[in-house]
Amino acid sequence: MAIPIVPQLLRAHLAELAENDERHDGRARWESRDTELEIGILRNAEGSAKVRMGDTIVYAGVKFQIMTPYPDRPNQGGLMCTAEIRPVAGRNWEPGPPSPESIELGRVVDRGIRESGCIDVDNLCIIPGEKAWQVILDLFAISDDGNLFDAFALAGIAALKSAMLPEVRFEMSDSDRPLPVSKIPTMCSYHKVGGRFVYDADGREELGGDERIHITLGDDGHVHSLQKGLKGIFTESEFSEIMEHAQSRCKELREMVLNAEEAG
Amino acid sequence: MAIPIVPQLLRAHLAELAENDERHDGRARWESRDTELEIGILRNAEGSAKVRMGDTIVYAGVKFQIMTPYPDRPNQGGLMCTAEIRPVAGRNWEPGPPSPESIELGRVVDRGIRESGCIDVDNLCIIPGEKAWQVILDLFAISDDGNLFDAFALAGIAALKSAMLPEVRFEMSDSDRPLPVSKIPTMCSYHKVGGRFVYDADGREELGGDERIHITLGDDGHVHSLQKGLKGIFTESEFSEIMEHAQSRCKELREMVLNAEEAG
Amino acid sequence: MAIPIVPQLLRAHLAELAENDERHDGRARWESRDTELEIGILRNAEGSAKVRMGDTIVYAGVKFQIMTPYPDRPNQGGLMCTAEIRPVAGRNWEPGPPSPESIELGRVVDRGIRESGCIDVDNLCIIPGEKAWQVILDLFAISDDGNLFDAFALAGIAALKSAMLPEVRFEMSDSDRPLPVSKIPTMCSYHKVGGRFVYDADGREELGGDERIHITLGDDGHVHSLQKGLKGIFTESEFSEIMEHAQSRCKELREMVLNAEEAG
Amino acid sequence: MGGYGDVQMIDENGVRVDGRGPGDLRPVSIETGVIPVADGSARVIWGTNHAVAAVYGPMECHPRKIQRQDRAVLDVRYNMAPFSTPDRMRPGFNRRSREISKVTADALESVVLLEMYPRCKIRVEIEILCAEAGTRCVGLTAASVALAHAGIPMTDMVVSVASGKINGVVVCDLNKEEDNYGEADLPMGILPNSGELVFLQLDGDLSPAEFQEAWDYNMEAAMVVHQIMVDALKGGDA
Amino acid sequence: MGGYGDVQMIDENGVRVDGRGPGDLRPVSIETGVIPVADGSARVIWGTNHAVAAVYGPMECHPRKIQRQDRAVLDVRYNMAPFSTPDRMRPGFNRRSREISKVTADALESVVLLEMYPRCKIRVEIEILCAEAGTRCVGLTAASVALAHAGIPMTDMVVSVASGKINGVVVCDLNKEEDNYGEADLPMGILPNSGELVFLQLDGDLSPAEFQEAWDYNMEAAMVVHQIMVDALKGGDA
Amino acid sequence: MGGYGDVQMIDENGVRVDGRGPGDLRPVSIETGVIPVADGSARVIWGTNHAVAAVYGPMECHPRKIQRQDRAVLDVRYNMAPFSTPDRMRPGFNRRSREISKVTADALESVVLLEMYPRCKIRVEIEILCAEAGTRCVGLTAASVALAHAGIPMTDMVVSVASGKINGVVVCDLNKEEDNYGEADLPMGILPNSGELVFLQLDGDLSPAEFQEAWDYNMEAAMVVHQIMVDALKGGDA
Repeated sequence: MAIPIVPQLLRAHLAELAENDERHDGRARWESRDTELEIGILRNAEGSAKVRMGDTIVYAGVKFQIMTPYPDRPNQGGLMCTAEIRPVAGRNWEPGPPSPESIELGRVVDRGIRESGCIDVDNLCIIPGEKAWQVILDLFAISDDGNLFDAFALAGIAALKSAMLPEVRFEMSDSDRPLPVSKIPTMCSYHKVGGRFVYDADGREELGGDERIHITLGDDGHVHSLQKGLKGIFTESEFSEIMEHAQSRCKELREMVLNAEEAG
Repeated sequence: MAIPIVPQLLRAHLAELAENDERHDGRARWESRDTELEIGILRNAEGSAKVRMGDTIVYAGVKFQIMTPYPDRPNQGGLMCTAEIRPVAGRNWEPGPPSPESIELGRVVDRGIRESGCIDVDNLCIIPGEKAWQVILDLFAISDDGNLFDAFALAGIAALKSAMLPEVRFEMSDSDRPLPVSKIPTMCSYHKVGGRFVYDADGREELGGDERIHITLGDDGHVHSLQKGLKGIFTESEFSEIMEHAQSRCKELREMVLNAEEAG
Repeated sequence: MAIPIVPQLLRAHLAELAENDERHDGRARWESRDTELEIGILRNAEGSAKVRMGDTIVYAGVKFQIMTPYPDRPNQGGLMCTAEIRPVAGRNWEPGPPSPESIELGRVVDRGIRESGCIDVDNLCIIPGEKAWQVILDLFAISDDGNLFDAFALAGIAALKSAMLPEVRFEMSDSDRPLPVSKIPTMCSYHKVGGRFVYDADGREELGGDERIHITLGDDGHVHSLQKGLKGIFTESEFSEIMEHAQSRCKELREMVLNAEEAG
Repeated sequence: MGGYGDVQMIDENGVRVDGRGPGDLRPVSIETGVIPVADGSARVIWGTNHAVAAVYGPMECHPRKIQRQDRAVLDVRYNMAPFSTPDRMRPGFNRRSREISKVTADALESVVLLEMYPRCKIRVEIEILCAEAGTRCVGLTAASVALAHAGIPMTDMVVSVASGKINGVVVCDLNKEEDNYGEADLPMGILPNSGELVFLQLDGDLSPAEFQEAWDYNMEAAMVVHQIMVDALKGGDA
Repeated sequence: MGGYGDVQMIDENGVRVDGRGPGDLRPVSIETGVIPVADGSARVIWGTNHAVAAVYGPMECHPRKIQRQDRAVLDVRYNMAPFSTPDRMRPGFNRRSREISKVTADALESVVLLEMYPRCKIRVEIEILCAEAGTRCVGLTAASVALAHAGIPMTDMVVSVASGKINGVVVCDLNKEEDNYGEADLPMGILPNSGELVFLQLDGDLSPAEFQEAWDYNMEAAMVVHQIMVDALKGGDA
Repeated sequence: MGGYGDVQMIDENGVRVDGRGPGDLRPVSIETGVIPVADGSARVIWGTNHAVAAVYGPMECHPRKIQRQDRAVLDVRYNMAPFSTPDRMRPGFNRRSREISKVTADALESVVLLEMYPRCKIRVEIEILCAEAGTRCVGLTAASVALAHAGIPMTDMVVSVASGKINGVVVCDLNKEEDNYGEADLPMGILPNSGELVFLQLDGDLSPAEFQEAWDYNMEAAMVVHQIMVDALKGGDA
């Protein structure tokens, strides 16, 4: 993303708001934007989800391929996760090879899902040593107003949860079966804005803020993935505070995934 | 190709000529430049042709490779067509990855040949499901003074018509046999210059003109490929007029291919 | 490498020194900088060497892979040589795809080793037509103060000479065996500085000099590789003079390789 | 065109695999404002095709070297999302995308009044989220609506549709199966107010008479789609 | 984390495969001045990890468009030499290297006083010559020393270390085998004078209590490594 | 060099596979003006090698950052057409092409009076249409003629030829089979008026005496080719 030259005024404005414990759009410090989740909206994907968090809109699609298992893991399939932020998603996203930001985004979301062990790769074997399913999760943003990390993570796990192994198309069976997804890892991201961390920063807060911290928690509150991004220094007590919020918010997001319904 | 900043004077000059039904090099509206076709001039190609249309000079070379047929078409070989306009061909062609212009060029010529069905891909099978010939037609411009499309299309079909399957070199037989080419599709291109379409625009007319239309016709006058390129609007009656000219000119070009003789 | 705009003063200074048969660091015309060679310093490489010539420091590492022999040479393994000059090595080396300079560097060193026949590729066959060792020699500069060619060539042959075929790691045997290296080709490079050729030019002499000539000689004084680089004209008698020096200096370098000792 | 002549896709009564008659269009629905951060946007659902388009600009044009003194630069990209096709598509521009981007840009440049914004850039981004034949037409149509939604002045909107031939019968608006196994495909970009063209391609085999028939189907269909576009723009945002 | 739970890497007495106890660091040694042509440089040997870092600058920043009016640009690259791993690494930047370069830059930007050099560039190059788990920590530590050696002003140095979990036991400073087969890896970048953080990642599975334990190991280890860094900088060049 | 010592390529009477004696050159013919849109051009047919070269310029040098205040920039590209070799060549620059482009540029820069055109660019494009050993020499020779044809001032033309060794015998101007199976290849770029060199490579195995013999063959052959170049430039365009 091209770097705006003078967000100094914005920084100052956000700092002033922070002093009064306010945010520019009226939210409280730990409050999220309106968050909607739909599943099953993309016909050619074997699993799909759309997430809207304020003006941020992303899609996730799951596709399957046949792979040869790695020689040292003959009974395992694979999981691949890519994130694309194409120039459709905002004025400042440019075409070209993936930016460092979008590479980090994809890798952080990937790790959260992978490390939770929610996809049992042993379950994806078709013929040991010869054939296995490779699950491909593609994350795709069409409107970026901040916090793509959480939107991607939420859409990603919901798309996986709704995915069907295309055994009919691959002529392996006469009905498709659901992809086994045993856990629902969810991510909460915090941005330091005006000197304090807030939850679910929007585009303006990202532009005028400092470092961010991404936390992925599993069903049992275990930590599966952490990432600190951008320039900035934080203390242990700041970290404890956001971890405490993440423990409760991640549970709500998990419920949202479990209760998601197919689009009309 | 780098975009010249001020072709405005040229545009004006060409428009003035057009009003008097003239062209800058004295040709009539539907008149082509001197067109020469030679075949068999490149020793390491299995089929080759050189076309000169005024100061535009191109080569076409045919090579063969062994391919594995696609699983769903076990009895078919393949056809691949590439067009390269390297910086040797003109002051404004630059090195680097293929420009949008050269990609369009290759794809338009490819489609005309492919869609005519002139290469019977079933005839290229060697062992069903295992081995088949892949025909590779490489188009290569060394001097660009406009209308590379028609020059490439003419050289391309002539090179294919003259090509020998290299069965000796691949140790499959003790003599080579001609590549079966059942039809002779040919292309005519029209450029809007000074507000009217002309045939076989040269470099200056391309620079000072608007949209172009490429028409590929088969032996029986059927349409196999069309392409409108560049900014510009045209009417149905304009299109009918150039289609009528194409129907007669394509026949002449077909004769030229059928009568081409090997270079000394 | 980015081209410094004004090395004219440096050229003049070096020319003045040359008139008095002097060099800017006090060396004589055919004198090398202090040259140190260490082998066996990189734990994860199957063979390795570090060379220091003045302030130029390079590493060479040997790795092995299993390859399928080429159909026309079923009993042969392979040798691959790459040279990387990463931006760590100096102020003017930039990230990005390999520069023409570094491509030339890798190819010249590769040819010297390859053409000497020091690696008997027939000796690398494991199962004829199926499996063979591929030797990969990676040359890696961390500090460039001139004459990377000779530093790379010296480190390269020393790393090969010290390499062990990793038969244990590849589960082919219960002990590793040395890579058979039958000859010790060595390279001497000469740079025209102030109008005359000198041996082992440093960074300043390269910057203010003209063409360079690289000579690789084998155990018996046979010529295996030559390369003239950069703009410049030279006479037959100039060439004879440097060839005579190379014949004696290459012998000394060969001794250095034969006497190299494992790092503590 | 795939040209497998032996797949039967239309019956003796002229009924196609999806139940349409030869001259029938697939259902088309259009929404605007679907990308909140864009200056203009549209979603087109056409059969099971699903395309979105965003417009950004007019804005400053950089890098400078592509700036034009006398008009705006129109920067158009057509892209297919990796999950848009039955076999996953590898991300990244390919030759097909580049060509479609170019012909789409050529078509739109013919109607956008670029001279009104010298030295500026207008970005048009077309993303295919689900593909089922005719995506270049669906994308070009979506881009037209998005430009209008962004308030960019145009001489007319472009409506794009592709007719073709299956089992020797000329039909309107090919679907996926017809596109794969049919004998010809004729996509056109039509200005509904004048009937003029800004985009034209053809692949396959059409006699002059068949060609005229397909041309006419496209003209008729364009008028239908144009009305849906106009209604969407009147109807307010999603 | 590989997560093969059945590889035994610590015995009932808490002795690890390389003989260390749960809270023990591998041997660490540091040298400065190892790249003579650089403005600052350092070598860190950490277990059998071998990393070098060079600093060039402050210097003119080009291309111009990345220049910043109010501060220096910090250009950080992390790279693994092709012979640094048991299976040869193909040269060239990959996604992992790009991400590590970015988080390393983020960490260093938090301490380097970039405002002192407006419009300049400072290049930091990290090369891993031999890799044995924790290379991102080793590289970040080496870069800190090289920056100090180059005389670039910083608010503090960054010390980086990764603790984790093997066979259900939290241990300090994972080695290669522990990293491959263990259950969690927590690399941190610590400012030794304040105990604040500028870098944090985690992969795997840690309960809140295990997380705290690993955090504490990293804090203790950072103090030990910091002393070695200070000694190296006092000791003069290689 | 391939170095299959067991392929017999010269008989006991010194007759080579193509009937030449050890010191004989292949037939060489040269034409100018073969690329009408170029400022200078040449075609060289050498045995069955077929190369064309075009020169464009002196012209404005962009991008600016490669401009030189005191002289012209010489931009040289050597490329093989995909159909130039028995096995088709994939289009695109490869390491071999890049290296040959560089050594060709180095040779030509040694003779072209670049100082006469400060801030300009001269482009030299070499295309191999049919390859049969020695293409770098054929290309360099063609480029020299094209530069002269374009009226670019030079101190001398460059003539390039490669001799080598087959079955232990030193021979002039290797052909394809000799190049593939021979034991050494010595291409040189010679200034015919002074006998000085601007280009030199060697691959293979030559004793000092063999080396001298191959060197002398190249010198003699260069004089023959030089005359053909001069005649072509006098003879007027194709």
